[in-house]
Amino acid sequence: MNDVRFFEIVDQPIIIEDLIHKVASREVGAITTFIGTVREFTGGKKTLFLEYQAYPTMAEKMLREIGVEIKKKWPDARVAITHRIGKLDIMDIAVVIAVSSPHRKTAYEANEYAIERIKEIVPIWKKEHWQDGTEWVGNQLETIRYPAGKPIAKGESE
Amino acid sequence: MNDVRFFEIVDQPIIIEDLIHKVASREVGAITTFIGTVREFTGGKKTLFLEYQAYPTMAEKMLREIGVEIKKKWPDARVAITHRIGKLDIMDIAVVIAVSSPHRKTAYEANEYAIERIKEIVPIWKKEHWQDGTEWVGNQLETIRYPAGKPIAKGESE
Amino acid sequence: MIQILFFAGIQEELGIDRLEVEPEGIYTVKELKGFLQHTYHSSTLQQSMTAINENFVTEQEKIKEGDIVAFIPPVSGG
Amino acid sequence: MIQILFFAGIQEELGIDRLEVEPEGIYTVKELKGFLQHTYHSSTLQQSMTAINENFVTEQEKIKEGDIVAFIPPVSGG
Repeated sequence: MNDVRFFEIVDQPIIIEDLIHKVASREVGAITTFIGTVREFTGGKKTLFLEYQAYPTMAEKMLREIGVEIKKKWPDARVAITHRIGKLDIMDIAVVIAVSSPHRKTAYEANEYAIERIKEIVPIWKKEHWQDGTEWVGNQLETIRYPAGKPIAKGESE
Repeated sequence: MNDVRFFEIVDQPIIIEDLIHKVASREVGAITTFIGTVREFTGGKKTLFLEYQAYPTMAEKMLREIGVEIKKKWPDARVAITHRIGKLDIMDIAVVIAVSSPHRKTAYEANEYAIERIKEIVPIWKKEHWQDGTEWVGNQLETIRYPAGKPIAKGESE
Repeated sequence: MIQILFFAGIQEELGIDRLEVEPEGIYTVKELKGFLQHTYHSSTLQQSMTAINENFVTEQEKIKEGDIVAFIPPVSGG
Repeated sequence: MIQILFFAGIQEELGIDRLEVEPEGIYTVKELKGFLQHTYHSSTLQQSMTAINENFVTEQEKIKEGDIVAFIPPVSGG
Protein backbone atom coordinates (compact mmCIF):
# COMPACT_ATOMS: atom_id res chain seq x y z
CA MET A 1 0.00 0.00 0.00
CA ASN A 2 2.85 2.33 0.81
CA ASP A 3 4.07 2.88 -2.70
CA VAL A 4 0.65 3.64 -4.10
CA ARG A 5 0.54 7.28 -5.12
CA PHE A 6 -3.03 8.42 -4.64
CA PHE A 7 -2.48 11.95 -5.96
CA GLU A 8 -0.49 12.43 -9.12
CA ILE A 9 0.36 14.85 -11.89
CA VAL A 10 1.47 12.92 -14.97
CA ASP A 11 2.44 13.71 -18.53
CA GLN A 12 1.26 10.40 -19.99
CA PRO A 13 -2.22 9.03 -20.73
CA ILE A 14 -4.19 8.16 -17.60
CA ILE A 15 -5.30 4.56 -17.14
CA ILE A 16 -8.72 4.70 -15.49
CA GLU A 17 -8.50 1.13 -14.16
CA ASP A 18 -5.38 2.04 -12.19
CA LEU A 19 -7.28 4.61 -10.17
CA ILE A 20 -10.16 2.24 -9.58
CA HIS A 21 -7.75 -0.35 -8.21
CA LYS A 22 -6.24 2.21 -5.85
CA VAL A 23 -9.58 2.79 -4.11
CA ALA A 24 -11.17 -0.67 -4.40
CA SER A 25 -11.32 -2.91 -1.35
CA ARG A 26 -13.41 -5.61 0.31
CA GLU A 27 -15.10 -2.95 2.46
CA VAL A 28 -16.52 -0.80 -0.33
CA GLY A 29 -19.75 -1.26 -2.20
CA ALA A 30 -19.59 1.82 -4.38
CA ILE A 31 -16.90 3.38 -6.53
CA THR A 32 -17.49 6.51 -8.55
CA THR A 33 -15.18 7.96 -11.13
CA PHE A 34 -15.13 11.35 -12.76
CA ILE A 35 -13.34 11.50 -16.09
CA GLY A 36 -12.68 14.95 -17.50
CA THR A 37 -12.17 14.83 -21.26
CA VAL A 38 -11.21 17.44 -23.84
CA ARG A 39 -14.33 18.72 -25.55
CA GLU A 40 -14.25 20.01 -29.10
CA PHE A 41 -16.68 22.91 -28.80
CA THR A 42 -17.00 25.43 -25.98
CA GLY A 43 -19.58 28.15 -26.46
CA GLY A 44 -19.60 27.56 -30.20
CA LYS A 45 -15.81 27.92 -30.50
CA LYS A 46 -13.82 25.03 -31.89
CA THR A 47 -10.88 23.78 -29.87
CA LEU A 48 -8.03 22.18 -31.82
CA PHE A 49 -6.12 20.97 -28.78
CA LEU A 50 -5.28 21.97 -25.22
CA GLU A 51 -2.10 22.50 -23.34
CA TYR A 52 -2.07 21.94 -19.60
CA GLN A 53 0.63 23.36 -17.39
CA ALA A 54 1.08 22.76 -13.67
CA TYR A 55 3.21 23.80 -10.75
CA PRO A 56 3.70 20.07 -10.26
CA THR A 57 4.94 19.75 -6.69
CA MET A 58 2.40 22.23 -5.36
CA ALA A 59 -0.37 20.72 -7.50
CA GLU A 60 0.24 17.27 -5.99
CA LYS A 61 0.37 18.86 -2.56
CA MET A 62 -3.01 20.54 -3.12
CA LEU A 63 -4.50 17.29 -4.42
CA ARG A 64 -3.37 15.60 -1.22
CA GLU A 65 -4.93 18.48 0.69
CA ILE A 66 -8.24 17.82 -1.08
CA GLY A 67 -7.83 14.21 0.04
CA VAL A 68 -7.47 15.41 3.64
CA GLU A 69 -10.55 17.62 3.33
CA ILE A 70 -12.55 14.67 2.00
CA LYS A 71 -11.33 12.37 4.77
CA LYS A 72 -12.57 14.92 7.28
CA LYS A 73 -16.00 15.33 5.65
CA TRP A 74 -16.50 11.66 4.65
CA PRO A 75 -14.30 9.49 6.89
CA ASP A 76 -15.14 6.25 5.08
CA ALA A 77 -14.26 7.56 1.61
CA ARG A 78 -11.03 6.67 -0.15
CA VAL A 79 -9.87 8.96 -2.98
CA ALA A 80 -7.36 8.86 -5.83
CA ILE A 81 -6.81 11.68 -8.31
CA THR A 82 -4.55 11.86 -11.35
CA HIS A 83 -4.28 14.95 -13.52
CA ARG A 84 -2.47 14.96 -16.83
CA ILE A 85 -0.47 17.88 -18.20
CA GLY A 86 1.07 18.65 -21.59
CA LYS A 87 -0.64 18.66 -24.98
CA LEU A 88 -4.05 17.00 -25.02
CA ASP A 89 -6.17 16.29 -28.06
CA ILE A 90 -9.94 16.21 -28.32
CA MET A 91 -11.33 13.27 -26.29
CA ASP A 92 -8.10 12.84 -24.34
CA ILE A 93 -8.53 12.43 -20.59
CA ALA A 94 -7.28 15.37 -18.53
CA VAL A 95 -8.27 14.21 -15.07
CA VAL A 96 -9.62 11.11 -13.34
CA ILE A 97 -11.04 11.11 -9.82
CA ALA A 98 -11.96 7.80 -8.19
CA VAL A 99 -13.77 7.63 -4.86
CA SER A 100 -14.83 4.51 -3.01
CA SER A 101 -17.05 4.11 0.01
CA PRO A 102 -19.23 1.50 1.63
CA HIS A 103 -22.11 3.84 0.68
CA ARG A 104 -22.96 5.22 -2.73
CA LYS A 105 -24.14 8.65 -1.57
CA THR A 106 -20.71 9.35 -0.15
CA ALA A 107 -19.01 8.12 -3.31
CA TYR A 108 -20.97 10.62 -5.42
CA GLU A 109 -20.72 13.57 -3.05
CA ALA A 110 -17.03 13.25 -2.29
CA ASN A 111 -16.24 12.85 -5.98
CA GLU A 112 -18.10 16.01 -6.96
CA TYR A 113 -16.48 17.87 -4.08
CA ALA A 114 -13.06 16.83 -5.40
CA ILE A 115 -13.57 18.22 -8.91
CA GLU A 116 -14.96 21.49 -7.54
CA ARG A 117 -11.94 21.91 -5.28
CA ILE A 118 -9.53 21.06 -8.09
CA LYS A 119 -10.95 23.95 -10.06
CA GLU A 120 -10.42 26.23 -7.09
CA ILE A 121 -7.10 25.46 -5.46
CA VAL A 122 -4.91 23.22 -7.61
CA PRO A 123 -2.28 25.16 -9.61
CA ILE A 124 -2.98 23.75 -13.06
CA TRP A 125 -3.70 25.92 -16.06
CA LYS A 126 -5.15 25.25 -19.46
CA LYS A 127 -4.32 26.97 -22.69
CA GLU A 128 -6.96 26.70 -25.37
CA HIS A 129 -5.71 26.43 -28.90
CA TRP A 130 -8.69 27.61 -30.91
CA GLN A 131 -8.96 27.65 -34.66
CA ASP A 132 -8.28 31.38 -34.51
CA GLY A 133 -5.81 31.89 -31.69
CA THR A 134 -4.83 30.82 -28.21
CA GLU A 135 -5.88 31.75 -24.71
CA TRP A 136 -4.89 30.85 -21.16
CA VAL A 137 -8.24 30.06 -19.61
CA GLY A 138 -8.98 31.77 -16.31
CA ASN A 139 -10.98 30.37 -13.46
CA GLN A 140 -13.32 27.85 -15.08
CA LEU A 141 -15.92 28.36 -12.44
CA GLU A 142 -16.66 31.59 -14.27
CA THR A 143 -17.21 33.45 -11.08
CA ILE A 144 -15.42 36.43 -9.70
CA ARG A 145 -11.93 35.36 -8.73
CA TYR A 146 -11.86 32.94 -5.82
CA PRO A 147 -15.33 33.29 -4.33
CA ALA A 148 -16.56 31.21 -1.39
CA GLY A 149 -14.23 28.43 -2.41
CA LYS A 150 -11.12 30.57 -2.55
CA PRO A 151 -7.86 29.06 -1.47
CA ILE A 152 -7.40 29.52 2.23
CA ALA A 153 -4.38 31.73 2.54
CA LYS A 154 -2.07 31.16 5.47
CA GLY A 155 -2.99 33.44 8.35
CA GLU A 156 -6.50 34.06 7.07
CA SER A 157 -9.48 32.59 8.83
CA GLU A 158 -11.93 30.78 6.61
CA MET B 1 -23.42 3.04 -33.46
CA ASN B 2 -26.35 0.81 -34.20
CA ASP B 3 -24.96 -2.39 -32.78
CA VAL B 4 -23.87 -0.80 -29.52
CA ARG B 5 -26.00 -2.18 -26.71
CA PHE B 6 -26.28 0.58 -24.15
CA PHE B 7 -28.34 -1.45 -21.65
CA GLU B 8 -27.29 -4.98 -20.89
CA ILE B 9 -27.68 -7.85 -18.47
CA VAL B 10 -24.64 -10.11 -18.66
CA ASP B 11 -23.33 -13.19 -16.88
CA GLN B 12 -19.66 -12.40 -17.40
CA PRO B 13 -17.32 -9.86 -15.75
CA ILE B 14 -18.07 -6.27 -16.76
CA ILE B 15 -15.32 -4.32 -18.52
CA ILE B 16 -15.58 -0.74 -17.25
CA GLU B 17 -13.71 0.72 -20.24
CA ASP B 18 -16.32 -0.70 -22.60
CA LEU B 19 -19.04 1.38 -20.99
CA ILE B 20 -16.90 4.49 -21.00
CA HIS B 21 -16.31 4.07 -24.72
CA LYS B 22 -20.03 3.74 -25.33
CA VAL B 23 -20.72 7.20 -23.92
CA ALA B 24 -17.52 9.04 -24.89
CA SER B 25 -17.59 11.52 -27.75
CA ARG B 26 -16.01 14.74 -29.01
CA GLU B 27 -18.91 16.72 -27.56
CA VAL B 28 -18.56 15.64 -23.93
CA GLY B 29 -16.31 17.08 -21.28
CA ALA B 30 -17.40 14.93 -18.36
CA ILE B 31 -17.96 11.21 -17.91
CA THR B 32 -19.01 9.74 -14.59
CA THR B 33 -19.12 6.07 -13.74
CA PHE B 34 -20.75 4.28 -10.87
CA ILE B 35 -19.31 0.87 -10.08
CA GLY B 36 -21.25 -1.27 -7.65
CA THR B 37 -19.05 -3.90 -6.03
CA VAL B 38 -19.73 -6.78 -3.67
CA ARG B 39 -18.94 -5.73 -0.12
CA GLU B 40 -17.80 -8.22 2.49
CA PHE B 41 -19.61 -6.85 5.52
CA THR B 42 -23.13 -5.48 5.77
CA GLY B 43 -24.27 -4.40 9.20
CA GLY B 44 -21.59 -6.53 10.82
CA LYS B 45 -22.62 -9.68 8.95
CA LYS B 46 -20.07 -11.38 6.75
CA THR B 47 -21.05 -12.14 3.16
CA LEU B 48 -19.35 -15.13 1.51
CA PHE B 49 -20.69 -14.46 -1.96
CA LEU B 50 -23.79 -13.18 -3.75
CA GLU B 51 -26.09 -14.63 -6.31
CA TYR B 52 -27.92 -12.25 -8.66
CA GLN B 53 -30.96 -13.33 -10.58
CA ALA B 54 -32.84 -11.30 -13.19
CA TYR B 55 -35.89 -11.41 -15.36
CA PRO B 56 -33.46 -10.64 -18.17
CA THR B 57 -35.64 -9.38 -21.00
CA MET B 58 -37.71 -7.19 -18.69
CA ALA B 59 -34.61 -6.01 -16.82
CA GLU B 60 -33.03 -4.78 -20.06
CA LYS B 61 -36.31 -3.18 -21.01
CA MET B 62 -36.47 -1.32 -17.68
CA LEU B 63 -32.84 -0.22 -18.05
CA ARG B 64 -33.76 1.24 -21.44
CA GLU B 65 -36.70 2.94 -19.79
CA ILE B 66 -34.35 4.54 -17.26
CA GLY B 67 -32.36 5.74 -20.27
CA VAL B 68 -35.51 7.35 -21.67
CA GLU B 69 -36.27 9.01 -18.34
CA ILE B 70 -32.74 10.42 -18.21
CA LYS B 71 -32.94 11.69 -21.80
CA LYS B 72 -36.09 13.56 -20.84
CA LYS B 73 -34.61 15.11 -17.70
CA TRP B 74 -31.10 15.73 -19.07
CA PRO B 75 -31.29 15.89 -22.88
CA ASP B 76 -27.54 16.19 -23.38
CA ALA B 77 -26.66 13.13 -21.28
CA ARG B 78 -25.71 9.80 -22.81
CA VAL B 79 -26.04 6.69 -20.62
CA ALA B 80 -24.86 3.08 -20.67
CA ILE B 81 -25.67 0.52 -17.99
CA THR B 82 -24.53 -3.08 -17.62
CA HIS B 83 -25.67 -5.31 -14.76
CA ARG B 84 -24.14 -8.69 -14.10
CA ILE B 85 -26.03 -11.71 -12.80
CA GLY B 86 -24.97 -15.09 -11.46
CA LYS B 87 -22.54 -15.85 -8.64
CA LEU B 88 -20.44 -12.88 -7.59
CA ASP B 89 -17.54 -12.93 -5.14
CA ILE B 90 -16.41 -10.17 -2.79
CA MET B 91 -15.04 -7.21 -4.83
CA ASP B 92 -16.66 -8.40 -8.03
CA ILE B 93 -18.48 -5.72 -10.01
CA ALA B 94 -22.27 -6.12 -10.07
CA VAL B 95 -23.20 -3.00 -12.01
CA VAL B 96 -21.56 -0.22 -13.99
CA ILE B 97 -23.32 2.98 -15.00
CA ALA B 98 -21.53 5.42 -17.31
CA VAL B 99 -22.95 8.85 -18.09
CA SER B 100 -21.43 11.48 -20.31
CA SER B 101 -22.40 15.09 -20.83
CA PRO B 102 -20.86 18.35 -21.95
CA HIS B 103 -21.37 19.42 -18.31
CA ARG B 104 -20.19 17.72 -15.17
CA LYS B 105 -23.21 18.54 -13.02
CA THR B 106 -25.43 16.59 -15.41
CA ALA B 107 -23.02 13.68 -15.48
CA TYR B 108 -23.18 13.34 -11.69
CA GLU B 109 -26.91 13.90 -11.32
CA ALA B 110 -28.02 11.60 -14.12
CA ASN B 111 -25.69 8.87 -12.87
CA GLU B 112 -27.07 8.97 -9.35
CA TYR B 113 -30.60 9.04 -10.72
CA ALA B 114 -29.85 5.86 -12.69
CA ILE B 115 -28.69 3.83 -9.69
CA GLU B 116 -31.67 4.97 -7.61
CA ARG B 117 -34.06 3.92 -10.36
CA ILE B 118 -32.32 0.57 -10.84
CA LYS B 119 -32.99 -0.18 -7.19
CA GLU B 120 -36.66 0.67 -7.71
CA ILE B 121 -37.82 -0.71 -11.02
CA VAL B 122 -35.37 -3.18 -12.54
CA PRO B 123 -36.28 -6.82 -11.89
CA ILE B 124 -32.97 -8.04 -10.49
CA TRP B 125 -32.66 -9.79 -7.15
CA LYS B 126 -29.79 -10.57 -4.90
CA LYS B 127 -29.35 -13.56 -2.65
CA GLU B 128 -26.92 -13.08 0.19
CA HIS B 129 -24.89 -16.10 1.15
CA TRP B 130 -23.87 -15.31 4.71
CA GLN B 131 -21.59 -17.35 6.87
CA ASP B 132 -24.71 -18.63 8.65
CA GLY B 133 -27.37 -18.96 5.99
CA THR B 134 -28.87 -17.35 2.91
CA GLU B 135 -31.42 -14.65 2.26
CA TRP B 136 -33.08 -13.07 -0.75
CA VAL B 137 -32.62 -9.39 -0.06
CA GLY B 138 -35.72 -7.23 -0.35
CA ASN B 139 -35.87 -3.66 -1.46
CA GLN B 140 -32.42 -2.26 -0.73
CA LEU B 141 -33.74 1.22 -0.32
CA GLU B 142 -34.96 0.02 3.06
CA THR B 143 -38.12 1.98 2.73
CA ILE B 144 -41.65 0.77 2.75
CA ARG B 145 -42.24 -1.09 -0.49
CA TYR B 146 -42.19 1.14 -3.56
CA PRO B 147 -42.60 4.62 -2.09
CA ALA B 148 -42.47 7.80 -4.21
CA GLY B 149 -40.24 6.01 -6.67
CA LYS B 150 -42.50 3.02 -7.14
CA PRO B 151 -42.78 1.49 -10.56
CA ILE B 152 -45.47 3.23 -12.53
CA ALA B 153 -48.05 0.56 -13.15
CA LYS B 154 -49.97 0.69 -16.40
CA GLY B 155 -53.25 2.50 -15.95
CA GLU B 156 -52.07 4.36 -12.87
CA SER B 157 -51.36 8.04 -13.01
CA GLU B 158 -48.04 9.08 -11.55
CA MET C 1 -53.08 -20.65 -21.63
CA ILE C 2 -51.27 -18.01 -19.66
CA GLN C 3 -47.65 -18.32 -18.65
CA ILE C 4 -46.61 -17.40 -15.12
CA LEU C 5 -43.04 -16.60 -14.04
CA PHE C 6 -41.67 -16.71 -10.50
CA PHE C 7 -38.40 -15.21 -9.29
CA ALA C 8 -36.12 -14.99 -6.27
CA GLY C 9 -37.85 -15.68 -2.95
CA ILE C 10 -41.17 -16.68 -4.52
CA GLN C 11 -39.48 -19.09 -6.89
CA GLU C 12 -37.69 -20.66 -3.98
CA GLU C 13 -40.77 -20.83 -1.80
CA LEU C 14 -42.88 -22.46 -4.50
CA GLY C 15 -40.08 -24.62 -5.84
CA ILE C 16 -40.94 -23.73 -9.45
CA ASP C 17 -39.88 -20.97 -11.79
CA ARG C 18 -42.78 -21.14 -14.22
CA LEU C 19 -46.27 -22.46 -14.59
CA GLU C 20 -48.89 -22.58 -17.31
CA VAL C 21 -52.54 -22.27 -16.39
CA GLU C 22 -55.82 -22.12 -18.24
CA PRO C 23 -57.25 -18.74 -17.45
CA GLU C 24 -60.74 -20.08 -16.93
CA GLY C 25 -62.54 -18.03 -14.33
CA ILE C 26 -59.45 -15.86 -13.84
CA TYR C 27 -59.94 -12.41 -15.29
CA THR C 28 -57.64 -10.14 -13.31
CA VAL C 29 -54.25 -10.13 -11.59
CA LYS C 30 -56.03 -10.07 -8.26
CA GLU C 31 -57.95 -13.22 -9.14
CA LEU C 32 -54.81 -14.95 -10.38
CA LYS C 33 -53.00 -14.11 -7.15
CA GLY C 34 -55.98 -15.44 -5.18
CA PHE C 35 -55.95 -18.65 -7.17
CA LEU C 36 -52.21 -19.19 -6.70
CA GLN C 37 -52.33 -18.44 -2.99
CA HIS C 38 -55.18 -20.84 -2.54
CA THR C 39 -53.27 -23.54 -4.41
CA TYR C 40 -49.73 -22.92 -3.10
CA HIS C 41 -50.25 -21.15 0.23
CA SER C 42 -47.45 -18.73 -0.67
CA SER C 43 -46.55 -16.14 1.95
CA THR C 44 -44.45 -13.97 -0.36
CA LEU C 45 -46.66 -13.74 -3.42
CA GLN C 46 -48.95 -11.18 -1.83
CA GLN C 47 -46.09 -8.68 -1.38
CA SER C 48 -44.92 -8.81 -4.95
CA MET C 49 -45.59 -6.48 -7.86
CA THR C 50 -46.95 -7.94 -11.06
CA ALA C 51 -45.85 -7.47 -14.65
CA ILE C 52 -47.81 -8.56 -17.70
CA ASN C 53 -45.75 -8.92 -20.84
CA GLU C 54 -42.93 -7.03 -19.09
CA ASN C 55 -45.02 -4.03 -18.04
CA PHE C 56 -45.81 -3.34 -14.41
CA VAL C 57 -49.56 -3.52 -13.84
CA THR C 58 -51.99 -3.04 -10.98
CA GLU C 59 -54.06 -5.83 -9.41
CA GLN C 60 -57.06 -4.66 -11.43
CA GLU C 61 -55.35 -5.38 -14.74
CA LYS C 62 -57.13 -7.91 -16.96
CA ILE C 63 -55.32 -11.05 -18.06
CA LYS C 64 -55.75 -12.32 -21.61
CA GLU C 65 -55.02 -15.64 -23.24
CA GLY C 66 -51.34 -15.81 -24.19
CA ASP C 67 -50.17 -13.26 -21.60
CA ILE C 68 -46.94 -13.74 -19.69
CA VAL C 69 -47.52 -12.81 -16.08
CA ALA C 70 -44.48 -12.30 -13.86
CA PHE C 71 -44.48 -11.82 -10.11
CA ILE C 72 -41.79 -9.35 -9.11
CA PRO C 73 -40.75 -9.39 -5.45
CA PRO C 74 -39.09 -6.19 -4.17
CA VAL C 75 -36.02 -5.75 -6.36
CA SER C 76 -32.46 -5.46 -5.09
CA GLY C 77 -30.22 -4.85 -8.07
CA GLY C 78 -27.29 -2.52 -8.07
CA MET D 1 18.18 35.22 -2.66
CA ILE D 2 14.54 34.43 -3.22
CA GLN D 3 13.31 32.36 -6.09
CA ILE D 4 10.25 33.49 -8.04
CA LEU D 5 8.14 31.22 -10.28
CA PHE D 6 5.79 32.35 -13.05
CA PHE D 7 3.12 30.23 -14.74
CA ALA D 8 0.61 30.25 -17.58
CA GLY D 9 -0.45 33.74 -18.71
CA ILE D 10 2.06 35.57 -16.50
CA GLN D 11 4.91 33.40 -17.69
CA GLU D 12 3.95 34.14 -21.27
CA GLU D 13 3.54 37.86 -20.67
CA LEU D 14 6.88 38.21 -18.95
CA GLY D 15 8.65 35.75 -21.22
CA ILE D 16 10.34 34.02 -18.26
CA ASP D 17 9.37 31.16 -15.98
CA ARG D 18 11.64 31.93 -13.06
CA LEU D 19 13.72 34.68 -11.55
CA GLU D 20 16.06 35.05 -8.63
CA VAL D 21 16.19 38.32 -6.77
CA GLU D 22 17.97 39.67 -3.73
CA PRO D 23 15.24 40.48 -1.26
CA GLU D 24 16.83 43.78 -0.24
CA GLY D 25 14.14 46.25 0.71
CA ILE D 26 11.42 43.70 -0.12
CA TYR D 27 9.77 42.40 3.01
CA THR D 28 6.27 41.33 1.96
CA VAL D 29 4.44 39.78 -0.97
CA LYS D 30 2.84 43.15 -1.63
CA GLU D 31 6.24 44.79 -1.92
CA LEU D 32 7.53 42.05 -4.20
CA LYS D 33 4.52 42.44 -6.47
CA GLY D 34 5.10 46.19 -6.53
CA PHE D 35 8.74 45.69 -7.42
CA LEU D 36 7.96 43.25 -10.23
CA GLN D 37 5.21 45.39 -11.67
CA HIS D 38 7.47 48.40 -11.66
CA THR D 39 10.20 46.43 -13.43
CA TYR D 40 8.10 44.37 -15.87
CA HIS D 41 4.86 46.38 -16.26
CA SER D 42 2.87 43.16 -16.01
CA SER D 43 -0.89 43.46 -16.39
CA THR D 44 -1.70 39.95 -15.13
CA LEU D 45 0.49 39.76 -12.02
CA GLN D 46 -1.89 41.87 -9.96
CA GLN D 47 -4.74 39.38 -10.41
CA SER D 48 -2.81 36.36 -9.29
CA MET D 49 -2.68 34.61 -5.96
CA THR D 50 0.67 34.04 -4.32
CA ALA D 51 2.19 30.93 -2.79
CA ILE D 52 5.30 30.83 -0.65
CA ASN D 53 6.93 27.43 -0.43
CA GLU D 54 3.77 25.92 -1.92
CA ASN D 55 1.34 27.45 0.58
CA PHE D 56 -1.15 30.09 -0.47
CA VAL D 57 -0.44 33.35 1.39
CA THR D 58 -1.92 36.82 1.60
CA GLU D 59 -0.21 39.99 0.35
CA GLN D 60 0.83 40.78 3.91
CA GLU D 61 2.94 37.63 4.20
CA LYS D 62 6.63 38.24 4.92
CA ILE D 63 9.24 36.90 2.54
CA LYS D 64 12.42 35.37 3.90
CA GLU D 65 15.77 34.58 2.35
CA GLY D 66 15.55 31.23 0.57
CA ASP D 67 11.80 31.34 0.01
CA ILE D 68 10.24 30.12 -3.23
CA VAL D 69 7.52 32.56 -4.24
CA ALA D 70 5.07 31.45 -6.95
CA PHE D 71 2.47 33.62 -8.63
CA ILE D 72 -0.66 31.60 -9.29
CA PRO D 73 -3.06 33.03 -11.87
CA PRO D 74 -6.67 31.81 -11.63
CA VAL D 75 -6.46 28.04 -12.04
CA SER D 76 -8.29 26.02 -14.66
CA GLY D 77 -7.52 22.36 -14.07
CA GLY D 78 -10.03 19.58 -14.40
